[in-house]
Amino acid sequence: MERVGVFICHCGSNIGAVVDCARVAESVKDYPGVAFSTDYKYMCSEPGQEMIQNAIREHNLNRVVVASCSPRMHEKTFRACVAKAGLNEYMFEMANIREHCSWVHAGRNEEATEKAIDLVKMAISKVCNNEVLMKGHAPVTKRALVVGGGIAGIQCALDIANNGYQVDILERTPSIGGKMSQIDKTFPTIDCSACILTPKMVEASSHPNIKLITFAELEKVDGYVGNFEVTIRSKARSVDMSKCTGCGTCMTKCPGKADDEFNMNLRKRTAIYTPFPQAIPNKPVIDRESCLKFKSRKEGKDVCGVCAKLCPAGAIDYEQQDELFTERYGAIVMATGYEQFDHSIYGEYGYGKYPDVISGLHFERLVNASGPTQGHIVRPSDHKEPKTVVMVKCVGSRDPEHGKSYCSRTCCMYTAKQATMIRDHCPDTKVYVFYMDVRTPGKLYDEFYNRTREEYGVEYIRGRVSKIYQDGETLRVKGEDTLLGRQIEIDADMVILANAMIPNPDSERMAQIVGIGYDKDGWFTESHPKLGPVETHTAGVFLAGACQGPKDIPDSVAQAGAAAVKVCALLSKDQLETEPTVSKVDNKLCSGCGLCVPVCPYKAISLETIQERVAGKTIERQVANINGSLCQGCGACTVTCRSGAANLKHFTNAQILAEVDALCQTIL
Amino acid sequence: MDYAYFPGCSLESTGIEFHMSAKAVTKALGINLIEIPDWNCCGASSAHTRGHWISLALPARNMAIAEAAKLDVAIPCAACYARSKQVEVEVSQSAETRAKIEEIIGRPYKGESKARNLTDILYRDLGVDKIAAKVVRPLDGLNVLTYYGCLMTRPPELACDDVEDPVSLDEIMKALGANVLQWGFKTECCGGSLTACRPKVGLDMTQKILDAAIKAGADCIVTACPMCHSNLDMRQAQLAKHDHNYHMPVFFITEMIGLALGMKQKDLGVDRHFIATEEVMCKLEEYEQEQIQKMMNEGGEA
Amino acid sequence: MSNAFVYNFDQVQNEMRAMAKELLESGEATMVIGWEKGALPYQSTPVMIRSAEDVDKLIWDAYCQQNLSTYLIDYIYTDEKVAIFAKGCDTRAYNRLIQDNRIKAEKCIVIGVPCPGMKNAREAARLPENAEVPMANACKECRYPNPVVFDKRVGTDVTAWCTERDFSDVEAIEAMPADDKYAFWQSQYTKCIRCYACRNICPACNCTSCIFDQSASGWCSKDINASENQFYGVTRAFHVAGRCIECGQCEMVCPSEVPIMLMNKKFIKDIDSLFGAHEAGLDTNTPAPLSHFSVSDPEEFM
Amino acid sequence: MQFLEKSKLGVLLMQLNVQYRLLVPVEYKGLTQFAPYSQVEYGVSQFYLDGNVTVSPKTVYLPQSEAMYKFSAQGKKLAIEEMPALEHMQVLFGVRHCDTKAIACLDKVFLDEQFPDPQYKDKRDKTIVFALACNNPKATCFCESMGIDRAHADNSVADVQVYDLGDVYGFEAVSEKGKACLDGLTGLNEGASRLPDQKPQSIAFDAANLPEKLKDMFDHPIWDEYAFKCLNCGTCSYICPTCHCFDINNKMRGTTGLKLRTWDSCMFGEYTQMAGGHNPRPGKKERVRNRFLHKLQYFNEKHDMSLCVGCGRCIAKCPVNMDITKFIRQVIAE
Amino acid sequence: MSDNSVKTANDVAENFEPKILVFACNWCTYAGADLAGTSRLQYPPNVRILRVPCSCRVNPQFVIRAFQRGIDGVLVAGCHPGDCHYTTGNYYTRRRFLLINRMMEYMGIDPKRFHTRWISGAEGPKFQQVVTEMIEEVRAIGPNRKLRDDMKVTVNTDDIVASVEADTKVVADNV
Repeated sequence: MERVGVFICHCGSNIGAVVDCARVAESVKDYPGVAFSTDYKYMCSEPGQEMIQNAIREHNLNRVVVASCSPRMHEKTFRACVAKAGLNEYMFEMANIREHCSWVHAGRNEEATEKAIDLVKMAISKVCNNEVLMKGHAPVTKRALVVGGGIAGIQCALDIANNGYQVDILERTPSIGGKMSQIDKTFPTIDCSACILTPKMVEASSHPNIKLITFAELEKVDGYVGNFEVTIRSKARSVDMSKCTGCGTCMTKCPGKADDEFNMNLRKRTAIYTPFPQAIPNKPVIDRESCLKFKSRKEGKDVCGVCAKLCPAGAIDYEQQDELFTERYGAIVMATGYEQFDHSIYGEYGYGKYPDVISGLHFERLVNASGPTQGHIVRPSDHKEPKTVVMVKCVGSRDPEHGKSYCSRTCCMYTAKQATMIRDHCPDTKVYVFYMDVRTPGKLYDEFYNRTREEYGVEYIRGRVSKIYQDGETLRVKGEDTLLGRQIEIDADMVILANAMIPNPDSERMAQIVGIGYDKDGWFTESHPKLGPVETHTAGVFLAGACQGPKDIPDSVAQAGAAAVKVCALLSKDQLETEPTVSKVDNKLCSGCGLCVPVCPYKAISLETIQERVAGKTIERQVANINGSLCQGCGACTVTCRSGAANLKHFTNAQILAEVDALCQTIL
Repeated sequence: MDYAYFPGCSLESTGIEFHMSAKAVTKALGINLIEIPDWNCCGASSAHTRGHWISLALPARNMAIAEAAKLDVAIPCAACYARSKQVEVEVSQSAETRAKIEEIIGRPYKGESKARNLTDILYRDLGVDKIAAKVVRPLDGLNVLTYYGCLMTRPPELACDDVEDPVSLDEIMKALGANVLQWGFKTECCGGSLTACRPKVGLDMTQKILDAAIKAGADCIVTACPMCHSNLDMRQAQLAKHDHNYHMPVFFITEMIGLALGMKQKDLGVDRHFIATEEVMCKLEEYEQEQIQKMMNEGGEA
Repeated sequence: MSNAFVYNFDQVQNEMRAMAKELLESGEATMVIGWEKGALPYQSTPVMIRSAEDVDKLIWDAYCQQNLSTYLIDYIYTDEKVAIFAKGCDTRAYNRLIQDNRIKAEKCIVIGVPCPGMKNAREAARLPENAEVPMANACKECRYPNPVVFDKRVGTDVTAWCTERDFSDVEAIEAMPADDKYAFWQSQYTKCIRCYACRNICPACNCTSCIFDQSASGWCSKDINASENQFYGVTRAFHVAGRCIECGQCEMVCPSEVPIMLMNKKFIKDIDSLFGAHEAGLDTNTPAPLSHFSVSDPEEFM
Repeated sequence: MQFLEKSKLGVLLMQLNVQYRLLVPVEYKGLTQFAPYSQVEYGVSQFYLDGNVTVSPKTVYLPQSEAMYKFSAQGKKLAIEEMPALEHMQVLFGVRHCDTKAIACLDKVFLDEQFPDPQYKDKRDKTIVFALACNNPKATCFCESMGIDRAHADNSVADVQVYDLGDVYGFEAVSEKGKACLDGLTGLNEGASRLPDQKPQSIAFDAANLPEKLKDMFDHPIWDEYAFKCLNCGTCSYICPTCHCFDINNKMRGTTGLKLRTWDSCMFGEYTQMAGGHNPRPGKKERVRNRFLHKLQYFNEKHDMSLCVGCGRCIAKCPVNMDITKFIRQVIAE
Repeated sequence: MSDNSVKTANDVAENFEPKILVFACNWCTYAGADLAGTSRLQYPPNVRILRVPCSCRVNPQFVIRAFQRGIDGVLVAGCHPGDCHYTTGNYYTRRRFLLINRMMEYMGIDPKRFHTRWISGAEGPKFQQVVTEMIEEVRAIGPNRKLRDDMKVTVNTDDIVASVEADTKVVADNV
């Protein structure tokens, strides 16, 4: 006999201001199955939860409905609450009368209350059909995978490894290090990026629990939390890692030439190369696009082979092919980082037409000691020291028309840092910065910005730049100074554009492979913007660093640590609780037609042979069998199954039909 | 490719060479221009100062005639293009404007036939490779600067090319083989009517453009607006009085295409400019000779 | 022209009897299921022959419509070896049951019989004794009169008299306005007395327990009105969508003469146009359209 | 006997329809059944006398789906609301004697002395039956073999006996109700009574000692031979005039609902499905055997009349053309 | 005709408030509706949202059941193909509802009454817009009287055919 307890929450004024909660509680008092109905200001609060628990005992309720906010928010909270009072946590339903009712029908109180009553009736009808469900258990592979070898990936891997768990770092480029390895100095302390990064890289490469899988990509992810089966494509390096000692002689004589992406194409590199001197693993890779041998093979010839001849360890292997291998993991951390916004769409800034208009990362390579200019700040066009430098901020950021609508958070600080470094290296160079706003949201950030203006004499002009064009030797920058209210033109020797941050261009494909959400700009979607920044909606997949949204190094490292703790929490369990809301087949109804087998995305359904006594004889027949731990509860099989044999627990056909009937408009 | 053709007043008077070269070039490139019968002035430079409805009604009448014949309208002059585009956009966006306009001009106009700038037709509809295919006398070695002015690129809703960084003239000139230089004055204002009523301000703007062109080392400037052409071409003599002697030839885009297609200067009206265009012509011939010369001796050896 | 004239029923009938006798005497089959003459000239009824002498009960005429494959389901748990005679559509029904895992091939012997197209028994009941009885609706559009799968066969293949389906009746309804369409279906389904003959005869409706036999499941009440009958009608059509072998038996056996095939043919038409032509039951490995998908399915829900 | 020209039948029916709620046999889009005469007036359906209707007049007394009472929950209490009785008297015109005999069988079940069924009784009392003598039976008819006189009403169901005498119709009151009804009609003129000549039936056999024969045939192999072809659909039991099994279920709308009585059929699996999964009649053989025996043996033993009235509907409409007469003849010949 | 005769079209003209049922997939559309809530995007209160794990859990029989219960419009909404939390769920939804939407139109139900749309967790405004548009469209064409399962109290031999004609006359949808 159903004895339902209904609890209507005011949520302070969020619901109470629009929905007449008392009337809702009153009107469902006599609804079939309801034994107790009340309302309270804050159901999710301590006293609120106690009220539920007392009501369960007093009125011996065997089902509870809470009408408050979205179940995506507090379903776990209330399930734990009813469980404490001895009620099975799945004998509980929520009605969303906040996000779906009071907040979206402000001012229409009467109709909102009617709607709330309907939603509560739906929840009551559904809960009357709920069954007691117990959480299942699934084994956990005590091993984590970090996708992306930037600072976030490295830090997360280190934190996991230091907790005693095996972790693999999967990096697409030949070496870990990511964007930070391209940066010269970091704000706000201007300490050298390589000095703080390379120790971490070495620590990661030498850590017993960490395995580096570089020059490899994510191919396919199957399975579920605790039991991911990840297929990785290890791209052909044409160098046998076991033999190569990293001596580098091959790189000295290689005739192949290609643009050095690491140095933002400011110089050339050899076909067989390591991205940067401190690369880890410090073993070269052959770029088959620019290697003379591979290019000639395309035309049927076979030339060069210098590196193979020179290599003392005989490590060069031209026949190496991509290989796919599968690995099992318990948790995955996405740390795929960011990319610089391609500002060539701003034709008016002359990118690509004028060599002296460069981006922030270009400047980092110029000012970096191991960069193409050995750290001398010179103009790419004629390698002369620039006397006036103009820096333009928000290129692509905060521009819904052509660029990205969001603020990229880090440009203000690295522009200030770069301005300081220019003034430091060439004291008599004049630096102008065009800005809309200066955002310094961190510790010691604003002090750093003020020092840039006061001590280093950087000229900040509040206004946008409308056009940059080559005017003889110099670049004429036309802009405006909104504080003085006049147009302004500066003849600059070099212009540095502070480009927006965008996610890794491959982020959407990887999100679909791993099965997590992403927003319209391609950033991975966290489970909750405030309360779950490092988790995703897919259990077992976590986020670290800029892949979740524009952020600087301190935030990335902090997030990496957070993600690591979540992973360790997951791996610390020998067994994982699996949601019981999975599909189950009723053998009596199943005719073994197998239509459901191909439908299951997790291949959880297989045809099993069972024995049965029919009319006095034991017979064998085939029925569908759903592996409860593989099934994730999507319900595709329940619709394909004509006889209703496959039913999704907690979302059964009877429950959904009851919810539809609760809205009944027809009259008898 | 059929279009209704609206020359506008300038192309019958100061910009006659734009009209002549436009007719010649479009015929050669297979674009059929059917002049709108009994077209009236689009009220470009002054109508909108007298009143909003008159400034819309004037171009609306021409567009309505073209719409009756179910043709889009090819308009070489940037000013006429801007006026016609505005009435097309306003009529198709609001029913009352359409009703009022239809009442004034006494004929139906739904805004379905589109106002199209001739340069935009050449660049987008025809395509540069079709033009390149027809080039007989490539303009190699000629350093040109393209000048768009205001009305082809502003305001954004009416513009026929990118507001900040227009490319249609550049691409056409490249297709003709010319060497297109870079400068910052593609979309700066040439002074417009200010060169007449407020010479001090207007001439200063024209001068800045000419100075930049000389600095960039251009042989000539290419434009697609009769007003800009007259300001840049005609005013050079006036500027000469202030001890600068300017000699920067200014061409229309259609003249350039005509020359590349091997047409005679007289037919294109190139000889009607204020600033003589001989240097550019003989530079082309010289270059041509060199080419023939080179081919001769290469030919000789092979 | 129904090609019954060319087709020699008696000759095939004798072959059937001989085949049955041979199978029973050799013990290859413990039972042969065919048709025998029913109470009326336009009625033939299934018959089970166990001994060789009774083979003469077997007849073969233009009214042997019942699909015998569904009977095989009753014997998969016995050690009977059942031989059945199967027309073109019956063999497709056999494939349907094999693919749905409801019968085991090793327990059945399918004797293929090329079919000239059965006569419309319902019309025959209305027409006077010796009138010319038209062919059954489904048989008019039959494209597979010859058996698509068989262990043994009798008779010689006939040439199919139709190459593609005729959706004119479906299109006629699609063209009707919404209210007329609803009135049509409502009046048809009001006649339905929910006897489930259409479900029990259908080879695609082969579930051990149908949702309409589980009144406790709450899917459909046992109340008889147009709404619940339509729920039954459209739900069954959806369940057999992509799996229906178009034998037309549902329509033939309905005591209220509800045009059930009009619903099935609508799904068939849409599946063909949306997901590519699909013929159910031609083999046992083509997956059912609704139990797989294609990434490039038409997108209408953006 | 009173006579009426055939052409005047429409007028007579109009009169009846004014005084009573007249139900006549109609054909509507292929389905023949009894329906209000107003439908024929509206031209929705066509008057159909040339053969027996597919759906028997059983629907008049035992509708396929009928509400027994309406219940609603007010707070914790339950309120029951009885269904109203028939507002006005009905006339059922054109019932043939196989169907009147069938109604007599239903009377045995529903008008039991101790527990008469109120709704059935209400309908029976308020309905005047005009029985029609059946001149040209269909090829599937075998009512005479089941001991039914096609011309005379030998049971308590018919109130008026109508004869189709070629050019005129003959009316003969049988019961008081019938006489009162006929008196209320005009246009009928008195005359000497005569009987229509009736064509013989093609199927004929003597079913007298059928029940005894069937007594010891429970495990006879004949059942396999017949039952194997049955599809267990409900066609025969739903269109059979004497099948009267029904199921009680309810239909809810929030807190109000209707207690429904709907037809059910012993051929359906769910009919004998018991809690716990057991089904005493799991297969076709048991169900076909049960249906035949109930019709031809069990009913006789209890009420001394056969539950099969030989209307032949099941022979006409069975999807697999099962023929009960062939079975009966085979049993007789045993 | 029984006592609870179906409302005739004209007595409903002005104050008709349609009731729309939305089957929302938990990971995308339900989250989109939540986002519409947190961003306070207002829309008329005619919508009732029913949460399902994935749009592929929605059985077309639920949609027909909704119309039987007198609901005026049904929206089935899920993640955009490719974004499904269960990777392939919404591809099956697409196949099923491409078919069943055409069948419902074929049965005479006004296509404005049933929609299938992809609404992601980030598309709060799109949820608001789709829902508001649907409510206005359904309000314009009045209550749905097709497929309604109003219990006809069969007092006497109120035979089936009579109810057909009564229904057909009354049922003209946009009379």
